[in-house]
Amino acid sequence: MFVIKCPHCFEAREEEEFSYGGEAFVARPTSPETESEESWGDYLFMKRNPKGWHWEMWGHSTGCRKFFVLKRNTANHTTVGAWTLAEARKIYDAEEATA
Amino acid sequence: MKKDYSIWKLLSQGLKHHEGWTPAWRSPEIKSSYDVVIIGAGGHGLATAYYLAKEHGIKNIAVLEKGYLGGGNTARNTTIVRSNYLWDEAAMLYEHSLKLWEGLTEDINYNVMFSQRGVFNLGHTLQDMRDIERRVNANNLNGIDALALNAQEVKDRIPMINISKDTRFPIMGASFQPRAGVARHDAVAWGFARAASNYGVDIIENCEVTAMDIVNSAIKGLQTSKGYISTSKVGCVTAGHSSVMAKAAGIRMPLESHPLQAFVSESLKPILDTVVMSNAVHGYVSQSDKGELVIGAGIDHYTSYAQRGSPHVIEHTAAAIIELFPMFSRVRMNRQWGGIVDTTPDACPIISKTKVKGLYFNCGWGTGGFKATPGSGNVFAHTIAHDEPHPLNAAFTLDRFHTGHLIDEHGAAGVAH
Amino acid sequence: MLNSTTTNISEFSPVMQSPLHPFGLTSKQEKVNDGKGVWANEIPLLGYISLRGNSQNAAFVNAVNSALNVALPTQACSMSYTAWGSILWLSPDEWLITCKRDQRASLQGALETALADIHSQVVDNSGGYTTVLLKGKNASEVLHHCTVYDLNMLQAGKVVGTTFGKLNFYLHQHEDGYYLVFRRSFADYIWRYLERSALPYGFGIAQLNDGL
Amino acid sequence: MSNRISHKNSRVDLNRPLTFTFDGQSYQGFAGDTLASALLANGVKVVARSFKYGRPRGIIGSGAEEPNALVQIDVGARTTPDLKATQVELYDGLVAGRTSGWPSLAFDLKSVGGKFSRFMPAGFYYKTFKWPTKLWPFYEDIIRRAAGYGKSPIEADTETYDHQHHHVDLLVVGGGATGLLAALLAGRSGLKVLLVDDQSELGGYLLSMPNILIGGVSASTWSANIINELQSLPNVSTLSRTTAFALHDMNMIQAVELLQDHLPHAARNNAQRRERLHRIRASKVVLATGAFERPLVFGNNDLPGIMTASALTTYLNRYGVACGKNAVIMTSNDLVYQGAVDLAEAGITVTIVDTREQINPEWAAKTNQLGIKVYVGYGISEAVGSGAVQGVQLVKLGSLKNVVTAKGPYVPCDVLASSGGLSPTVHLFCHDGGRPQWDDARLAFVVSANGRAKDGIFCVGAITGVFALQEGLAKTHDTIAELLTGLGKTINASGLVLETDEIAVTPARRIFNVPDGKDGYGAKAFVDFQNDVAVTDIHLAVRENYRSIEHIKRYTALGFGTDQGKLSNVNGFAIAAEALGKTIPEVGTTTYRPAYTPVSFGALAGAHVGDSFEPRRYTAVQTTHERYGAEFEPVGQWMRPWYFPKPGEDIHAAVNRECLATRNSVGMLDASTLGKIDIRGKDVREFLNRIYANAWSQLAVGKCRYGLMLDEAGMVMDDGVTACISDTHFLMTTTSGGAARVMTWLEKWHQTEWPELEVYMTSVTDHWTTAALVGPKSREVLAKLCTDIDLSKEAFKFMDWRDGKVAGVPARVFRISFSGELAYEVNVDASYGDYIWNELMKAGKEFDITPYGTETMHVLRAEKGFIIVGQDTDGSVTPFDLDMAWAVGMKKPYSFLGKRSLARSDTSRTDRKQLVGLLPEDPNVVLKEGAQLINSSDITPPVAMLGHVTSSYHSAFLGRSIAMGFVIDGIKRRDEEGNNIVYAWAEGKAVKVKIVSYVFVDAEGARHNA
Repeated sequence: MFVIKCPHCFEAREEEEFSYGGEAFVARPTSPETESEESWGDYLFMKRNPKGWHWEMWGHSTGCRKFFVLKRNTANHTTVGAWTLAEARKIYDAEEATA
Repeated sequence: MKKDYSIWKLLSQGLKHHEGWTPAWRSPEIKSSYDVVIIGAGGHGLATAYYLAKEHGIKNIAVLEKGYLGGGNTARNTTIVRSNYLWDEAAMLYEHSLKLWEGLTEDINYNVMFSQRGVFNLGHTLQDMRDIERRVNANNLNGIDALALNAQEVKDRIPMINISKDTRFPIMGASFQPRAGVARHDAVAWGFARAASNYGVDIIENCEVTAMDIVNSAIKGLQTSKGYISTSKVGCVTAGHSSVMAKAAGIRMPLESHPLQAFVSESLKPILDTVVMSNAVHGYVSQSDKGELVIGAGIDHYTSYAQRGSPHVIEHTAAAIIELFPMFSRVRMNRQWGGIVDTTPDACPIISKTKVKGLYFNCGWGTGGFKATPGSGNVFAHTIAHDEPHPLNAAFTLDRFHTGHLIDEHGAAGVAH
Repeated sequence: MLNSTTTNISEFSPVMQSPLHPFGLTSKQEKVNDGKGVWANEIPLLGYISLRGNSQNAAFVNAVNSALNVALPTQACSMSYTAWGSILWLSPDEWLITCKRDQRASLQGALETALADIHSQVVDNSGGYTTVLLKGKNASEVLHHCTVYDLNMLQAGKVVGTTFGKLNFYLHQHEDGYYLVFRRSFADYIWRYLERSALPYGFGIAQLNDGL
Repeated sequence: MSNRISHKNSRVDLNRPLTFTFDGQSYQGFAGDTLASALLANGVKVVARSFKYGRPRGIIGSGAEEPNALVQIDVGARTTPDLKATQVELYDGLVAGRTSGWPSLAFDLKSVGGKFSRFMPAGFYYKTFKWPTKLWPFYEDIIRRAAGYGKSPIEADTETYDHQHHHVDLLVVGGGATGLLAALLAGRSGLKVLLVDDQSELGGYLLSMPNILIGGVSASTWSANIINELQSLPNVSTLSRTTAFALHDMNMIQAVELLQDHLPHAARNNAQRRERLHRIRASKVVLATGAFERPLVFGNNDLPGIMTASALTTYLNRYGVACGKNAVIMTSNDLVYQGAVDLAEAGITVTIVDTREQINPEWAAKTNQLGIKVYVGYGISEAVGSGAVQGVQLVKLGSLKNVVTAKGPYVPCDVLASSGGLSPTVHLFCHDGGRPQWDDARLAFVVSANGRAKDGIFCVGAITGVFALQEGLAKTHDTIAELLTGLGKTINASGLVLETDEIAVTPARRIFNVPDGKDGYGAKAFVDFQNDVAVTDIHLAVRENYRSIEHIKRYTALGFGTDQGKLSNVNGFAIAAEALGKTIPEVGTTTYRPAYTPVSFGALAGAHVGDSFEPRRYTAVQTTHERYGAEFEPVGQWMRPWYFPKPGEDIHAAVNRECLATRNSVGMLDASTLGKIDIRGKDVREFLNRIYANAWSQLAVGKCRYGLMLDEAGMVMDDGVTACISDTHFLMTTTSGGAARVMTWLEKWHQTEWPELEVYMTSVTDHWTTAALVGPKSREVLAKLCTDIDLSKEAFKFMDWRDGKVAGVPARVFRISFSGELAYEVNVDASYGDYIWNELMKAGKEFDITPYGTETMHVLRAEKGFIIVGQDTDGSVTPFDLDMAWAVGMKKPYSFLGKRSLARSDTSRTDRKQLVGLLPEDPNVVLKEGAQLINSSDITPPVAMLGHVTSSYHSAFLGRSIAMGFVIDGIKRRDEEGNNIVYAWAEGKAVKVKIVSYVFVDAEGARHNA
C-alpha cells in the first residue's frame, strides 16, 4: 500500500489515487515498418521485470491525470522518488549510461 | 518405485511409535555434474524431474531450490484444478493435466487429496453468458466435461448463493465443470519430491543459482551457492522469478511478476461443497477439508517480488464474496498472504526451448499454475528429454510473441484462473 | 449557436434538472441545527467550463487572466474564488471554472475570444458536473469514510482530485463547508454513499443560501 | 459452583449481574466479564473438544492467544462462529454455543477415534485414504464432517460496516503501560497521535497487576492519570476495542473496531455500524504490543483446568475469579511469583514448581511468608485427571540438561498454570518484511526499539524483550525521546515518575518441553492445542525429512489455527530445533501474516457492499426510463435500458415490437452513455491519424466518420463516430464501456510519445444527453421541434452534423445511424436531457414513437452488419478479420498504432477467422450466441472448431433468424457455393447454417440515406 508523491500535485497521496502504467521508457520504434518481427515483438511484449529497482510509469488517475515516473524497488516496495516524464528521462538516461 | 504409504504401514508404525518412517525424500550432497538440472523445486519443477526419471529414463537429475521445496506459489495458491479453457491449445494442455490429477495419488503413492467437487465460473452480464456458452461448447467439442447453467440451476446446486437480480452484478448463470476441483497444495510438492527422490533424483534445497555458464549459445553449467555444476540441459521452472533467471541467461521474457493475494477464513463446519469463481467481481472461494473458506483475489496491478500486495485488493475481494454469499459477512479472515505470479500478455504459459541450446523455460503460468502441475511437468520433461516440444506444448513457444500467434485466453475467454 | 443561452422560447419551456434531481432534495431541506452531525445539499445547475492550456505559456495565462479578470491559479492544487464563482486547478494544464449558470456563456465567450490564437481548449461542461456542499460538526469525519485523502492537508484555497469510494471527485473547503464537485453520472453513487456514511452521525438536507 | 471472589481491584461490577447461556445452560456473570471469565466463575471447565482426537479442552488464556475456547455467539442472522470466549464481552442475554463436541461436550464421538490417536500422527492422511481411489470422496466427506469449528450464518448479515481513513503523525498500537506512556509523551509534544487498543478499557497488563506501585501510586491510579491527560489533549485520540491486525507498506495499518458486539441487543443502534475498519496511515508507528506468556509443554498439558500463569492471575485480579482452590504453578522464571502471591492472599492454596536450581531469594522469602510451597528444581512430567486436572506428577530435573534425574511427588490440585517465559507480540512488526531476532538471554524472539526506525517504526515494552515494567517505562521514555528528536521536537516528561516497586528479575531456565523420562512414550504433550499437534508430531516430521520450519509447520499444522500459534510457535520452534540438532535462530521463525487476530469479511468490505459495491452510473433520462418500465442492462459502470416491456410482454415480444416500430416508423434510444471526448489543437488531425486506423486528414468540417481504434498489437480495441467541428476541433465518441480506457489511452500516447503534438482532450461524456431518433419518421418528428436546421435530405446528409435548437434548447444534431435507418442523434446539455427526451416522445406520439433499449439496438445493428466491440470482437481480432480494410488507412505517413503488428506473419495470414453473416437453415431457429461453428454434424470429440457465433437474433423485420460470427477463411467460404455450409454447435445440438454476407438489411444504404 504505497504513498506516492505526485510530481505534479506536489503532494503525497494514497496508492488508490494512482494506476500502474508498466515499465517506463519503452520507446516506440521510430520506424515500425522497418523493424523485424523479432524486434517489434520485443518492443510489444518483452519486459525487464527486474527484481530490484524498477523505473515505472504511474498515472494519477483521480488527481491530475498525468503520467509520471516512479523508481521503485520491486523486492521490498521502497521508492526513491517520482518525477515528471521529462525530469525522469534525464536521470534515467544518466543511470543507463553508467550501467 | 516403492509404494509403501498405506493404511497397513500406518497401523504397523502406529504400534512402533512411528519410529520406522524414513525420510519422504533424500537430501543428498550435491554432485558436480548432472544430465539435467531443474531450477526450482516447486510443484512444476519436481513434477518435471519425476517424469524425466519415470518416463524418459534419465536418472542423473538434480532439482535446485534456493529456499525450501514447495515454498513458492505451490504453497500460496487457492488449489483450484480445472481444464475448461477456451482455446484448443490451452484446453488440451490443462485436460492432459486434469487426467494426470485423476490418477496422481495412486501414481505417486501420496494422497494429494484431489477432490473433484466441481468448479463454477459465474457469469454476471450478457457478455459473460456469451463467453460461457462459447467456452462450454468448445469444451464439449474437445471432449471436456462442461455445462452451461442458468441462475436457478446455479442456485439449485449452491443453495447459499445469492441470485437476486438487485445486486450490482446479478448472477446470470455459470459454466460448471464437474470433474474440476481442488487438491492439497503442499502434498503435491511433497508427493512429487518423494516420488522423484525414489527414482534417484537429487533434490538440493537452499541452493541458489547465481550464474549460468553459457558458451557459444549453449548451456554448459550453473554456478550455485553450493558450487559449480556442469550440465548440458537446464530446465528453468522458477515462476515469479523467471525474469531473473532469464536475465542470467541473457534473454528477455514477456513476463511481469505481480502479487497475487489470497486469504482463508477461520475453520467452519461444511457449508460450501464446490468451488465458485467469479472473474467479474474478483473472488474465488472454496472450502478446504479443514473447514476454512479459501479465497483468492485478483492480482495487484503493479509488479513485485515482495510476496505481498495492497490491502484494498483483499478488501475488495471480501466485498465480492459477500455479494455472492451475504451470509459470509460475519465469517472472519484468519490469514492472508501473497504469491508472485508471472503473467504473460496472453495469459498462457511459455513451455519452450530458448535461443540458448539446452536451456528450457517453463513459466508464465500467471494465476493458473497449480492446476497444471502434473501436466506441465509431464510435457516439459518431454521437451527437455527430446529437445523438442511435446505436441501438447508445441504452441506454447516464446516465438508466438513475435509472430503474433498468441493463445489469447486473456482477451477471449475473459476467465480468470 | 450552441454557445448562446439567450433563447427566445415561445412554444417551448425547457426545464433543467440537476444530477441529484431524482432525490428530491429541495422538498427535504431544513434549517441546519445541532441535532444532526452532517448536513449536505446539492448546489444545482452551476455553469462548468473546462479549460486547458499551458500554464508555462505566459501568453495563455495572460489571456485567461484578462478574460476572467482574475489570476489563473497556476500553483498545484490551488484555486481562486471570484465574484462569479471559482477556478479549480486540476492539473498543470487543466482547470475547471464554476460559475452561475447564466454567466457561463459570457465567460466562455470571453475565454474563447482571448485564446483564439493560443493553443488551448475551452469546453462547456455544465451538463456534466454538479457540486454538493457538505457541512456540520462531523463533516470531515464523514468525508474520512469516503475518501483516502488526508483532510488535514486541505486548507482553504486548495482543491484536490481524489477518491470518493470507488470513484473520483474534486474537493475544496470554503467558509462553512466542503465542496464536492463530481460528474453527473456519479451522482447516484456518491449521494447514496454519503447518506450511508453519514447515518451514524445524523444526516440532514441543509437549506441552501443562494448560490455559491 | 461459584469461583467468584470479591476482589478490590477487580474490573467486574458485582452490582450489575447479567444472565447468559452457554451450550444450552443458563449462567450468571457480571458487567465487565468476558464470556471466559464468566464461565470460569461458574466452574465450567470443559468448553471444547479437540480438533483431531476429541479430547476435552478448557480455557487456557485470557485474550487473543486462546486456542481452545472457540464459541458460537448469538443466533439467526447475527450468529458468529469461532469467537474466542476470552475476547467476547459479556452482555445480558448473550447466547453462546459450543463449536465442537458431537453429540455433546461431555461425550464427543471423535474421542473414540482419539483412543487410536497413535495411528493418526501428523500427515497420516497423506499416507492413507488412497485406496481405492474412487472412495476418496467418501473418506473426504468424513474428514470434512469431523473438521471445522463453528457454523457459518445461513442468513444474510443485517448489520453494517464501514471504513474510516486516518492520517496521523504517530500511531501507538497497544494501550498498556508503555503504550500509554508513549502516547502521552508524543501527545505532549504536539504530534497528532492515535492510540489503538484491543481491550474494552486501556491499561493492558496493568489491569491484571493492579497492586504494583508506579511512582508510588497503584498501577490503576497511574494509568487512570495518564488516560485523563490523554483525553485532555486535543491532538490525541484513542480507540478501544480496536485491534490493529495488519501493517502494510509505508505504515498503512488496518485496525478493526468492534462497536456493538458488546451491547445487549436492545441497546444496539441500527444507525451505527457493527464494526469499523480503520485504515491508518501513520508517519511513525510505536508498537507497544506486549507479549504473550508461553506455557511449558508436558504430558497431558491439555487437560481442562490447565492455563497460563498470566491467565490465572488475570482472572483473579481483573475479573475476581479464582479458577480453583488449590493451584499449582510451574515456571521457568520469576514472572509468576507476583500472581502466586496475589492468589495466596486471596485465600487460594498455591504450590509453585520452579524448574530452576535456584530461585530469587526475595520471592523465596515472600512465598515462605505466605505459606506457598515451592518445589525448586522440579518440573511436571504429566498432569493427571479425568476430564479436568486433578493433580500433577513432579520430576526432579537435571541441573544442566533438561532430563529427569528422579521421580518427584504427586501433588493434587484443581487448577494448574505454567509459564515458560514470554513471547513478544512481533506480528505487526513482521507483516511487511521485518524479522525478529532470537535473544538467547531473554529466550524470546524480540525486536529492537529502533530496529526499523528508518521505516518510522519504533518498539517499546515487552515486544523488545524488556519484560520488567520499570525498565520498560524507562526505555519507552528514551525511545520516544529519540523519535521526537528525529522530528526536531523535545520530550516533556514532567511530573512522570517511572519507578516501580517490582522485585528485580533473576535469570530464567531454558526449558520448553518438560522431560518425562519416558523417551517420548509417555502421555501426549501438546504444543499446538487447536490443531492437536504434539511433540511427537514434530519429531515425526523431522524424521521424515520435513526439516525446514515451514515444512514442519505445514506438515503438522503447527500454528495454523485461528490463534495463529500465539502460544505454540516458539515452543514448536524450540522443540524442532532440538530434534534437528540446531539452534533456535538457525531454525528461524515462520513468516507472520496478517491478520494478527481474525477480522470479519464484513469489516474488510466496509461500506463497499450492495449499492456501493461498484458504482452504477445513470444518464439524465433515468427516471423517465423507469417510468416507462425499462429493464436495465449494466454496460461497464453504466445502467442502460435493455428493453421496455409493456404489460404481459417478455423480452422477445418487447424487442420485436421495438424493432418493427423503429424500422417502420420511429424509435428512440438513449445513447448518452457513449464516451465523448472533445479534442482541440492544430495537430488534431495528425493525432487522430496516429490513434485511429482510418485517415482523418480530409474529413470536412460538418462531417462525421466512423473510426476504428487498434491497440499496438493490431487488435481492435474501440470504435465510434468522430465529428469534425472545425479544422482544429473534433468530437470523438467511444463505446460506453471503453470511454475511460480510451481517454487514458489518448492521454498516455500524447503525454509519453507525442508531447509535441498540439492537442488537448477533455471528456464531455457527462455533459451531453444523446437521444437517438431512429426510423423513417425521425425527420418528421425532429422537424416538429427544430426549425433552425434545414433537415432536408440534400441540406443535411447522412454523416453530417449541425448545430441548432431542438425544443428551444441548443442542440448538436448528428445524422448518423447505428441501425441503418434514417436517424438523428440529438445532443443537448444533460441538464435538459430529461426534458428533451420527453419533448421528443410527445412530438413522436402521432407516429407511435417507441423507446427502445440495448437489445433492440443490437438487433437493428446486426441486421445492418455493424459490430459491437467486446461482443463481436474479443481482443484477438484485426480490422481485416472484420472485413473492414476500408477503415484502415495503410497509406498514412505515420505508422498508426497497431499498424506494424498487422504485418506480423501470423496476424497477416489471410485464412484467419473472419467475420461473416450466418443464416440458419431453419429460419425459426435462433442460434445460441457462443455456439461453436464446425464443418460437420458428426460429433466425435475432439472436433475441429472453425469459429463461433458472436451475435444472433430473431429479426422481426426479416421474419427470420440472423447471426454473425467468425469462421476460419470465412470471407472466401462465404462466396463459394458448396463450401458455405457449416454447423453451429450448442446445447448438444448441431444446427445447419449458411455463411452469408453480414449485411442483412439494405445493403445499398437507401434507408439511412433517405
